[in-house]
Amino acid sequence: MARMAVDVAGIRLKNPVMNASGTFNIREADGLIDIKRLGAYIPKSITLHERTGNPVPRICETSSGMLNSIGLENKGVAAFIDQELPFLARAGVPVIVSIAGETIDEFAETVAKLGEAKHAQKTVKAVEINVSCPNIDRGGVQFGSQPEMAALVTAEIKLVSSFPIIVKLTPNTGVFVEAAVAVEEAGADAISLINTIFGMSIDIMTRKPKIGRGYGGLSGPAVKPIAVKMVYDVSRAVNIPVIGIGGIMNAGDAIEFLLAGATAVQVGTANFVDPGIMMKIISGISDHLEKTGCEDVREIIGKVEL
Amino acid sequence: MARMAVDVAGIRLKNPVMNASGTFNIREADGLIDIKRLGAYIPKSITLHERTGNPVPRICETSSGMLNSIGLENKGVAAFIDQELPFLARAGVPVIVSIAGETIDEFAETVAKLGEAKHAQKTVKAVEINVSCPNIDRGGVQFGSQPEMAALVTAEIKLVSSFPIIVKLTPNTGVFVEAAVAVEEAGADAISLINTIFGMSIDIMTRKPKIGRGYGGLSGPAVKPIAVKMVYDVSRAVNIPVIGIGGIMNAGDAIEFLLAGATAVQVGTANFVDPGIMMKIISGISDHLEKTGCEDVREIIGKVEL
Amino acid sequence: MLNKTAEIISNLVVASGVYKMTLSSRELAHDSQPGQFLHIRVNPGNDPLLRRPISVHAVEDEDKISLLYGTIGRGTRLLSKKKSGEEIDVLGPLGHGFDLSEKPDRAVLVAGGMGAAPLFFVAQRLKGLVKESKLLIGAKTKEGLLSVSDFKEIGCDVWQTTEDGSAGRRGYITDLFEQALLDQTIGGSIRVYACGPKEMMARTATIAGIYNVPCEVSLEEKMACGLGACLSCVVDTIDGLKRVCKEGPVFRSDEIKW
Amino acid sequence: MLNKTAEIISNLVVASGVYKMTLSSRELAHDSQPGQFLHIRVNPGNDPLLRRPISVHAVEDEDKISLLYGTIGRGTRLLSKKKSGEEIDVLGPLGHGFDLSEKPDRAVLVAGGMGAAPLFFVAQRLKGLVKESKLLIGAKTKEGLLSVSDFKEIGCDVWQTTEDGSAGRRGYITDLFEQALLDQTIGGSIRVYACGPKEMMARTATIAGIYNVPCEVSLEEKMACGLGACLSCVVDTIDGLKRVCKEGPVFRSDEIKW
Ligand SMILES: Cc1cc2nc3c(=O)[nH]c(=O)nc-3n(C[C@H](O)[C@H](O)[C@H](O)COP(=O)(O)OP(=O)(O)OC[C@H]3O[C@@H](n4cnc5c(N)ncnc54)[C@H](O)[C@@H]3O)c2cc1C
Ligand SMILES: Cc1cc2nc3c(=O)[nH]c(=O)nc-3n(C[C@H](O)[C@H](O)[C@H](O)COP(=O)(O)OP(=O)(O)OC[C@H]3O[C@@H](n4cnc5c(N)ncnc54)[C@H](O)[C@@H]3O)c2cc1C
Ligand SMILES: Cc1cc2nc3c(=O)[nH]c(=O)nc-3n(C[C@H](O)[C@H](O)[C@H](O)COP(=O)(O)O)c2cc1C
Ligand SMILES: Cc1cc2nc3c(=O)[nH]c(=O)nc-3n(C[C@H](O)[C@H](O)[C@H](O)COP(=O)(O)O)c2cc1C
Ligand code: FES
Ligand code: FES
Repeated sequence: MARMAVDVAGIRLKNPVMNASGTFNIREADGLIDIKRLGAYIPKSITLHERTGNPVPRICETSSGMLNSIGLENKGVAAFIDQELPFLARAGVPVIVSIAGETIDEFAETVAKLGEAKHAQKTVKAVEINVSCPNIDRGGVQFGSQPEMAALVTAEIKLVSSFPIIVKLTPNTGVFVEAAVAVEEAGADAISLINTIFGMSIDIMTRKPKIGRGYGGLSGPAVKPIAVKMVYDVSRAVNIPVIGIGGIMNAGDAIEFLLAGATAVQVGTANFVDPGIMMKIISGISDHLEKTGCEDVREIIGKVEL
Repeated sequence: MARMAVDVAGIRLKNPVMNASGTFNIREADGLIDIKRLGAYIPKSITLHERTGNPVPRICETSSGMLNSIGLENKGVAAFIDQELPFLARAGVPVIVSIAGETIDEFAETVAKLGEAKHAQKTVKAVEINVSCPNIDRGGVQFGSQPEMAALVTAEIKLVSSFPIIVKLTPNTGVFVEAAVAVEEAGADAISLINTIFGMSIDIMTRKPKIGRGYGGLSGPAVKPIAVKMVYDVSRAVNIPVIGIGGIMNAGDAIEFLLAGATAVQVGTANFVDPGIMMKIISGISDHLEKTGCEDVREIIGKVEL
Repeated sequence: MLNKTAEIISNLVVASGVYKMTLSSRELAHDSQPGQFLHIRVNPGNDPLLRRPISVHAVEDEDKISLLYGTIGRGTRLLSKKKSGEEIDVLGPLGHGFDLSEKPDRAVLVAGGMGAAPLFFVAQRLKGLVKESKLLIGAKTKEGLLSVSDFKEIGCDVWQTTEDGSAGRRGYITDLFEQALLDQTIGGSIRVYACGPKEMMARTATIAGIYNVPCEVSLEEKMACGLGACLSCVVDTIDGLKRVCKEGPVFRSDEIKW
Repeated sequence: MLNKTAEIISNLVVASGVYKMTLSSRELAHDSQPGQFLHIRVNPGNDPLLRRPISVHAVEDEDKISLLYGTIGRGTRLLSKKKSGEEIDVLGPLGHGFDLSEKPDRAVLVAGGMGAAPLFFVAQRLKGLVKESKLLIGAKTKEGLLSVSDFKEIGCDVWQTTEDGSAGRRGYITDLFEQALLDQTIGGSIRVYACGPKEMMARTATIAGIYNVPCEVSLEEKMACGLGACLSCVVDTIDGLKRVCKEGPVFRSDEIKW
């Protein structure tokens, strides 16, 4: 058996596979996967205050993809600390908490609150900063697409928290490499990408957008080539680990991201198609390493041959 | 029969459907489509000098899409004038010539040369400026993703040419709306978008990129929601007509772009799947207008109901 | 395990654009409750990508269940092309179904269009346990009145409306629903089980509220996961947002903010 | 018209991972030339998106042609699942085939792996018109030697090599090719028709060059349109870049810059 462990943002993960925020809920995963086998678990992004999210329909299908505009529905950090953390503390999987916000202060305050919580220091291994949500009016993408803003958020959070920080970047910008470099300089411990890409679908009979909010974020296999390219570019520009996300449907797709330069991967939309897929991806990577004579998954990271 | 004519960049097109540059060659279309029924025909982008393009493989398939890195293979403007223009002059379809280049001077010189050609003034109805090719080392995307550069190219070309100018924008930037506004101010007569999106695919067994050049541009139905959103955003920000491009596979897709705000559409990748598709799209739009009680295609342009 | 493959026993057209698919699965036949649904992968590729939610229509015997579905778009059309002998990948049974723990004396089933699909399973389960099952079924035209003979066969009293008057009373089924409650001459408790388009469910809820009869409605919402993870499918209730795939698809009608 | 639907008469496995599909089409049977290919849409959806190029393997009679293909990836696997009676959407015949206008006394067919597919059609057409047809066929293992009995049946003299020695001579077919040209005792003109992996074609070209015999090779390249429009499929020749789908897939071997 090849070694599967990787180090991301100072955390040792038993394998490079985790879910993408907002696409998998271990509370609902009973009997579908063995949670303890996951590299890490990332709950849906939380914010300082409760958010009710966007109007339905919140999703629609596209060719090999989907749009979503959930709008960061969540109960806020206090409820998360009360209701989720105790459960996660017992789940037996490293937890990375995803944080979103509309202002720099809000981001910082949310992370600070989390840091003060009872179980947090033990349970929460890192924080993922979602500066890339396309589905909220302020914050989100606006932060992630401006390198200076992304760096500022990162720096402020570093000031108030001892958690390793993973910054989740947006593909909705031409300056994602600059953003990656800026957040690295601001102290980020790792970078994850991509979040979803702005998209719109219109029902030609009703003339209404198929998403209640008008538009949403595109995910799924349709975006994979875009994500692989961005992961390739970013991993060559920074010295911190990169987590690859975008359209991973099977072990082969995950390996593509690793070859492109990702140290770990997150699986999103695929969980909706096959909720057991992350287990298959973990075994599939292991089988591939075996078959190609690799003893350690780290042997393939960034090994695309140009 | 509903009226299908639209005006783009001062040209009256008998219907809003044309091919996207680089994806259809009327010299090879014999017996596949009736060229005279097309709204307009756009040959593959030409440059000042001959280009041999990129190494093979130049394409690879992705989920509901494809990557290409043809690299603007073409024989140069002089050969185009000699060998293609006389043929196009007799083709019975309005011709829009797509121009690419690596420097502003090159763009301007190419358009100027075209303007001096014998058949050009009669045959060439407009020029499409491809400041968005992802497959060349200089020029291309670099121009299109910087609003000031895109505006500068546009202004320089306006100086040397009397052709109506359509500027083809890139999706590989967060500032495409700013670019659209800038080229409008610089004198563009219309805007077309999207060109392809940077993407990469890796063969996990050979570890080599599936495209000879390493990466390419993503097109096809996978990108449609991204393109519709961009067309929606741009058409609301400018007062010149917008031509929608990206993943149009059938009449419904074309109508989606019209509803989003496009005055006309271009069909690219779909021609590879069904070389007769543009004819079906023209009839399909007409049928849809009939069915929904519209007398003129212009009644639906921009009529998405938020 | 929620994730299973089931063999298709048959997949037959039963009305214009409506198919009945029978699946072999002892587990599904055993575990399914009326109102629950299966989340079905219609093909192995990436396009169409998402699963399609379809209610359990009936338990045919100890190892067979059936689905009744309309061919609306690409997914259901692909489903309708499946042949007997093929296997399909389903997740389920999912969601919270109708509450059959308290049996009324008289069950009133209110069905609009495809809404007949899950209600037949309700009628199956209530058979013999209630004094009367009345099916109120409405559709645009006669062809849209689904499974009527099946409901009759298991002893339901069937009242029908069509919008064009081609069968039953002309009008909406909710008019008949009000009348059914008004007319009530026999005594005993009543419960209402409803499934149909959202506006019809809202109207049904209002009427049930006026007459103060307990009423449950099955709702539809666009779904990605079907498992409660993605928060696509929310509906606003008096207790805040709930997930149609998890807390629903069946809700108490007075719980929903219509 | 290049765009047609053709009915599948049969689609049978003929070797491990290799299928023969017979299509009903008078037009294709009439128009196809050896070396030409069909561009096949393997399914109606968007994934897989592009067509797949497959050579015409044989004209079976005046209204039937056949294809011989290996299941390499998703597209050809989908193709292999098609059943007789189904229709498929094909573009073709496309491209420039082998030049059979000048008949040699002795035809030498050099096939590597799936390269046997188009060469059988060449042998069919040359049958009776040349004094001798020799098939030199090489593969990794015995199982990879395709259609050998078919070639024999139409009178070809078959020489075989396998890399593992499981049938014929151990080694590469190009070794045998050189020997075949060296050994030539009978006189008369020779022409070489070759199809196989690129390195093998290069080697074949070199040998043909040394012995100064006219040689044509069929090349493969990733294709989008198949019609000469997209410039995906270029190969470098002494006259500049040419399109495999249009000026090829068959080229004079001395034309290619190997
Ligand atoms: C809990 C539940 C139970 C259902 N039970 C049945 C049933 O028993 N019989 C039946 O005929 N239909 C039922 N439906 C509706 C059925 O899910 C849709 O008709 C089906 O998803 C349409 O898919 P399509 O690909 O044919 O249509 P498309 O319009 O091409 O689908 C596009 C997308 O929209 C979604 N969608 C479209 N219509 C609906 C809808 N009405 N509800 C939810 N999602 C939709 C699809 O799932 C898909 O993601 C049920 C829906 C839900 C939520
Ligand atoms: C002119 C021509 C004639 C051919 N004739 C035959 C034949 O008679 N029998 C046969 O078995 N094969 C033939 N091939 C090869 C055949 O096209 C590929 O095996 C097939 O496209 C693989 O598709 P896939 O989806 O199974 O594989 P995948 O690897 O999943 O395909 C991915 C993409 O790569 C392309 N591709 C993969 N391999 C090749 C290849 N070798 N050549 C060109 N494109 C490729 C596919 O078309 C597709 O676009 C021919 C190729 C060409 C160019
Ligand atoms: C329904 C849905 C909800 C999502 N919610 C979040 C979220 O709360 N926070 C976040 O950082 N990303 C969120 N995302 C983005 C995913 O985490 C991921 O970045 C994206 O979907 C691309 O990966 P995929 O193609 O594998 O889905 C969401 C995506 C989907 C589809
Ligand atoms: C093979 C190929 C070649 C292309 N060549 C050109 C080109 O020469 N000039 C140009 O402006 N766009 C070129 N494009 C981009 C298309 O014109 C179009 O903008 C893009 O493909 C998106 O549309 P689609 O999804 O309908 O293909 C090319 C696209 C493809 C797939
Ligand atoms: S469909 Fe995902 S939560 Fe209901
Ligand atoms: S495949 Fe398009 S030119 Fe050959």
